[in-house]
Amino acid sequence: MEPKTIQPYTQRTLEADRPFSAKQFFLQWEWLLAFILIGVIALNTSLSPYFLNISSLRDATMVFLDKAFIVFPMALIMIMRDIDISVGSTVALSSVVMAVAYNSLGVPMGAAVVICLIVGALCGLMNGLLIVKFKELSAVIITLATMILYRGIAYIILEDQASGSFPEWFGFFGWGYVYGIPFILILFILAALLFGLLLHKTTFGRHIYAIGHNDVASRFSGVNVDRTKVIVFTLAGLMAAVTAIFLASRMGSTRPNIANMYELDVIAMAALGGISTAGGKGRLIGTVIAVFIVGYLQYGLGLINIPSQTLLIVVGALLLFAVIVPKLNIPRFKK
Amino acid sequence: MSEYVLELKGITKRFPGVTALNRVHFKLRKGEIHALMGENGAGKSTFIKVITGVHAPDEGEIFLDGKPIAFSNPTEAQAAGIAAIYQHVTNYPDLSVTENIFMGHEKVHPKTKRLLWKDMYREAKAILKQLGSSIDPKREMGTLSVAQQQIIEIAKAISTNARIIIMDEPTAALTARESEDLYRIAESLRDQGTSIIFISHRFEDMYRLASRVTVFRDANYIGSWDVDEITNDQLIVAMVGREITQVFPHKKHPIGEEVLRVENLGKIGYFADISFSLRRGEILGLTGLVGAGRTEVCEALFGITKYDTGSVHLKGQRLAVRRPKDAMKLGIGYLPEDRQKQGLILQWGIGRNITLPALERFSNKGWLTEKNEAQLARQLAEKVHVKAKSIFDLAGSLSGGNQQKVAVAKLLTAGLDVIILDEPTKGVDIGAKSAIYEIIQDLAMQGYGIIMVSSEMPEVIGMSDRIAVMREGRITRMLQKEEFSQEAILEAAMSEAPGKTKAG
Amino acid sequence: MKKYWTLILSLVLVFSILSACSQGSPGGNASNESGGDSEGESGGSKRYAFIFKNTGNPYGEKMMQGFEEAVNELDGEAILRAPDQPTAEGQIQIIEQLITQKVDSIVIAANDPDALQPALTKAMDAGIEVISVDSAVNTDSRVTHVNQADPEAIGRIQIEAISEMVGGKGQIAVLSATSQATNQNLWIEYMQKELEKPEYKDLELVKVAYGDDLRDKSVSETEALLKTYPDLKGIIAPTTVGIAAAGKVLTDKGLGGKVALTGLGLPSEMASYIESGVSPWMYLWNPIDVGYAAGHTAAALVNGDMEGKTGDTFEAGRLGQKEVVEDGEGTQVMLGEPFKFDKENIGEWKDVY
Amino acid sequence: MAVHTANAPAAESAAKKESKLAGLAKFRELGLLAFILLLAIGVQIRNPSFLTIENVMDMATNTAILSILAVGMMLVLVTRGIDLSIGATLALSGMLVAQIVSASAGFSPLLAVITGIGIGTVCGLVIGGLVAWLGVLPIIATLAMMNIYRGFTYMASDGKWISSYQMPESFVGIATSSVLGINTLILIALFIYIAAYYFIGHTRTGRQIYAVGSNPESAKVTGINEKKILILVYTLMGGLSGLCGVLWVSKFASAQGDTASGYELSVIAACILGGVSIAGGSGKLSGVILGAVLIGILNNALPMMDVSPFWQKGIEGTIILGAVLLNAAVKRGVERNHLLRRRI
Repeated sequence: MEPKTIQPYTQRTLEADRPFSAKQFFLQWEWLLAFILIGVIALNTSLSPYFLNISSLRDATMVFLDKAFIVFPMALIMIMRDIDISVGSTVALSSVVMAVAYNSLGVPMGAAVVICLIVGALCGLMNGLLIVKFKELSAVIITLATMILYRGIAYIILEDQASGSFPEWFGFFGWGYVYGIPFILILFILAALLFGLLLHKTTFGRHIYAIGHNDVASRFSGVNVDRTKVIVFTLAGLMAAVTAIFLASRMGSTRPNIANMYELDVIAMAALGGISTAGGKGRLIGTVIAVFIVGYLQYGLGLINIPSQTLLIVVGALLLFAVIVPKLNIPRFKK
Repeated sequence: MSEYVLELKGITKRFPGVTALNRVHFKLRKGEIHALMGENGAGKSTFIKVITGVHAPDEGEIFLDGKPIAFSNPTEAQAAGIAAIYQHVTNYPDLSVTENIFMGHEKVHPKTKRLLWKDMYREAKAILKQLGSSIDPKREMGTLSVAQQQIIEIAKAISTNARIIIMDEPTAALTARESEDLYRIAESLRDQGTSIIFISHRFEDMYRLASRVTVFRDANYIGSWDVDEITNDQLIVAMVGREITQVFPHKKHPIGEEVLRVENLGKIGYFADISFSLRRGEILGLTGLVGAGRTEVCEALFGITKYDTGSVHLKGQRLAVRRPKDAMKLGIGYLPEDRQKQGLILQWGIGRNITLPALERFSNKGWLTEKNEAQLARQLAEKVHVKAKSIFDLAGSLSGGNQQKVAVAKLLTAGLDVIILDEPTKGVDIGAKSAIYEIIQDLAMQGYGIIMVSSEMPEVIGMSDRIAVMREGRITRMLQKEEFSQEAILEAAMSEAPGKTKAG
Repeated sequence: MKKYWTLILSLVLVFSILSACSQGSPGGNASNESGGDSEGESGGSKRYAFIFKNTGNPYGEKMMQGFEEAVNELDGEAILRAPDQPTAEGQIQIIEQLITQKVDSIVIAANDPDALQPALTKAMDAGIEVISVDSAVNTDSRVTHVNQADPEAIGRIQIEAISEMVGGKGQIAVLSATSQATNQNLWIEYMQKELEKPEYKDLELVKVAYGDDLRDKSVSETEALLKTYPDLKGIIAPTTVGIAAAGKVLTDKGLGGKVALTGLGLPSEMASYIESGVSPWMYLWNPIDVGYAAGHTAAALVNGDMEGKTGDTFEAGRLGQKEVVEDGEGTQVMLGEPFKFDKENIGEWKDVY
Repeated sequence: MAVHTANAPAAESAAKKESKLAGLAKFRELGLLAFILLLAIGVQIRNPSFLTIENVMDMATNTAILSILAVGMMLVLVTRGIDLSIGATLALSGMLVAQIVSASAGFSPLLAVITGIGIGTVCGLVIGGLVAWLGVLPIIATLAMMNIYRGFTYMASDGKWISSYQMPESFVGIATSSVLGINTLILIALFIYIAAYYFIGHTRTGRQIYAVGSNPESAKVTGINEKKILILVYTLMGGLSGLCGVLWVSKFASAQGDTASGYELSVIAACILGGVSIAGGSGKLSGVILGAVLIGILNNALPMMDVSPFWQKGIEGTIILGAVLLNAAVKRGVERNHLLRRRI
């Protein structure tokens, strides 16, 4: 073949600054969530005279924030198109080990708390390693098995006993205030900031999104998919242990059957927050708002003493509402 | 009775925002192989979907045997004797060969509607035999090779007693020999009176098979010709709309010191005894039939999979690559074959795609610095001449050629020494092809050592400095520039490999 | 088309939320007729809350019914709550909500004796009178406990019953609820103590099985008992689900009369098995009376009629005068011996609870 | 993944050799069966009353409901979905039917079963609609509906249980009667297996379920109505849950609001043990039944072996995890052997 003409390149420049679009900005999913939150607060205020005051709003957070810590790593996991249904069992196992370490082995409480965190992280690590080593099995299968296993171990350790009588200061986690702000709220905000930065401002977070959209392409692009997954699952275990500490502190004791079905609540909150289980989508701020929506809704309806079966229906309907609204094309909310 | 079995008049199909077909025409005679050509995005795929009833046209009429007809779903088209063989994703990997063949037109008991498995197995076996294949009809589809799957697709079309078979790039994933089998099958079908619409990017397919050719461009009908009355150049003009030939830029790239040496690389069941070296500024063509193990060698070099024996040396140092990240850190980059699945994150903008492999570079201890990132992404995108409005345009919205450019740009972020390009122009239209060749030459000039895997003979010959030919997991021949010829490559790709042993 | 469906569906959802809310309030706020403003803390109506273990439990519903009856007699307002799962976590949430509402008293049937301590202490610090009922909380978390029956008596009476049924001789087994159920564990403890007495030396307790208060598990545990111990003469099931499941298994296997069954169960659940003789008789207290007594105890504390100390007495409506007695380090109000249900009286009780 | 598509040899000569290997796919069911037999022998040694006709019948009766649900769940999983709402659907249907029969004693058992199936079908239809028409992800849709159905059940029950004395003999008889010495529940389960076997293997629609799960894209091109199939599997799942609701209430002669809470996990575990892929497309009836049987045996054997109740969950988890991992490892070994045989 005889070379004839070489097509000259058409020189072009590309935009590198994203133009600010008010329309796009205000059509974000998180705004809708924020409106729902305002709606929930307004509804609660109109229903109960006890709802809208600082101490009520403040103390409510102590009620619902314990499991919210797991929502963050769960969001990361769901963005990676995985799921972890063993977190509830991890909460139980890590708290049981902590209590046994303190009560039966004579470990000082401070060290027992550290042990709790380590056990949680180890549970998560094991999930992560199994998922990475056995890629042909999905995370659902593996965490379903470890869910039964972890709780089983908790039962073996503590049998039918409750273990408690923690030192006085341990109660501070679940019940304490710092300058009038619940300690749990402070830690929650801190965790939200940390996870928000991790997800949105670091290379690690960018990798998580990349894996969620296309794990093969991520691997070919030099993203260490396995390591990222293991770390995120370990984080989930670690945060489950944090929840375990708060829960044990609030109850002053622990038992193998605590935190039953927490995983479903956590997944529901993450989904409401705009994290799609189809992977790659969602922002952390959405999950934070979702935590408060669900929490305040339950708390507020509790203040007018709605039966818990009604609450079940309300939460289920809210979850459906949240996933159906974006499918309506009329206001195009970007999830 | 009309002269044509199938005739489409003034077909228009609009999707939100785009007109995919604009008043196009098409006529198909009985017992004719009719090539349909056009660049990517010309509307060929939509056209097929209109014929097979997946899409309903917004305007226009379809005549079958001279009678107007309207299909509302693929089943109706099938019943009318129209079958389509798609390029990919049309089979069911978990189901048996027989089921794949009969899906949608299963044989059922006339009264109870029970599936008649025995009849289906028997017929499947018969059809496969007719196609010269001995595949077990009970085998799971997912365990077959691409070429075998292609044969199953054809068997499927035959089983529907189709009078009109549409083949969408059937040879794209096939080797020359496998393509030859396919031609044979197509010709025998034609001789039995079946009409075939044949879509392909390869000119050789068209000249070899078709008697007529129709060209679409930018959703418009350009024209139809008898194959022997139109020249290659005329056809290209018709397709591209401007004069262009497939050209290989001949820039002089100085060849420097050795940068990569591979010794006796082997992986059980895939390849063995792979040895070669690569110099800076050199383009090493790696060719052979599909399935010869080329991609597997490259993936092992890049750390996607592990090799069992042998060693790799980069710049004199022995490498221990466990994952792609290591390879990139050390200086080996890889442009994967399937850019949609392996190369790019289609839901992301151009910029983010480009910076993904080297995020650490413009992050500060793990913290992203988005301004720097955007600037660098823009520079690189411009360097490879991506046609887009901004770096925030989604990768999925780009044409094949531009997607490939973005994928190449990804390799430029890391400080690489060796770049492996796996089928860099696959599924890319002619206009973009030459641009990609230009980029490859530029890279060689900058001193990268380049391994280019390709099945297209002219491309390998035109671009490479040396050519390694693989056959069944081994390098059978290393051709120097002066030895380049299609015959030599074919011979090396098909001949018995020397010193063949049983591995493992 | 699709859009319309979506629209209709979301409308349905919104309505279901709204209807759920509106339906919920009357169900939860039992008596709205009295007291008027719910804000009226001083004077006016007092507000008494009752937290049961979980929702949808007829035993709890009856207790709540009795509680409400007592509160209405006293012109108070009854708040009836229960978490959807029988967990301490769920009860803590409800306690927090009740503290925020500044109720005057909380009566709780606890899912865990210790886990509620921090929450209940907070409630007491907020000036709320905390009383446990049915399943006690530890003595630090309550003012007093309303006990349906003396656990020692429950243990003793069941051993007496089974001994009589099997003729004082043979293997017996216990089918309990969950392994953590404090009530059951306490009763089983007393049963074992009772068995040490010489008159029961021929009775052998071979196993304590746990059916977790789940139907399917209780059934398979009963079946396992029957097969592992072919000579089994009697089963004591001190839990509603367990005794009913055991009754069902014995009926289906035609072992009525061969393996005796007794324990604690709801008359409604057990009616058919008592009538058929599979379980000659069994015991339970009247949950309505338990709830009723709890209501009056709460009112007595709130109104300052007593302090919940040992020896205090108060008027408990139709139950007459009740006395606070010692219970370990704490105090309790005792209702009396459990009531015996047999063929004669089951017919009149099965429709009551 | 790239490796998988590329590892099949181009040469057709290899086809014969591989087809023998394809026969090893049965290995899974055989392995599961071998494991069940070993377990049974082990238990038998500890407790001789394990393998008596009576106990085997009891086990079969107790596993019947689980296995019926597992069949439905398999179809859902094959389409790449999941259904977490079945426990709630079961409870709702059981509660409503129990209320109906307790209110009108003349209600025939057959009618009761049909009513239960009807209620379940409606519940399943709603989920199918959400998944197919609105594109809600199955895990979210069923999670939400689980809450809603459970709430409905509590509301319908008004805190009351329906007890055995309120149920007519004929209704309780559904689950306790027997034909030729075999319990009706077992017969119903057998009927469901046979119907499912025929439906899955010998009807178009049955195969289309697998087609949709195996490759949704090409199913569309082939003209398979994907939405119809999705609605169908969730409706079938709902119908089976409804049926099981009636059977459950009849078997235990009691309807509670919290019936079968968390039961979905056991059902999913049975499917996973039976080798159903969560990624869709594959799953065998024989495997699922064996999976359900294994879970049934575990539930029966652990109490009979006098294993501490506190160890039961741990053992169950270990066995599930072990079985799943072992299966994956065996598959890998087979693949590797296969590679070793290839000539290069």
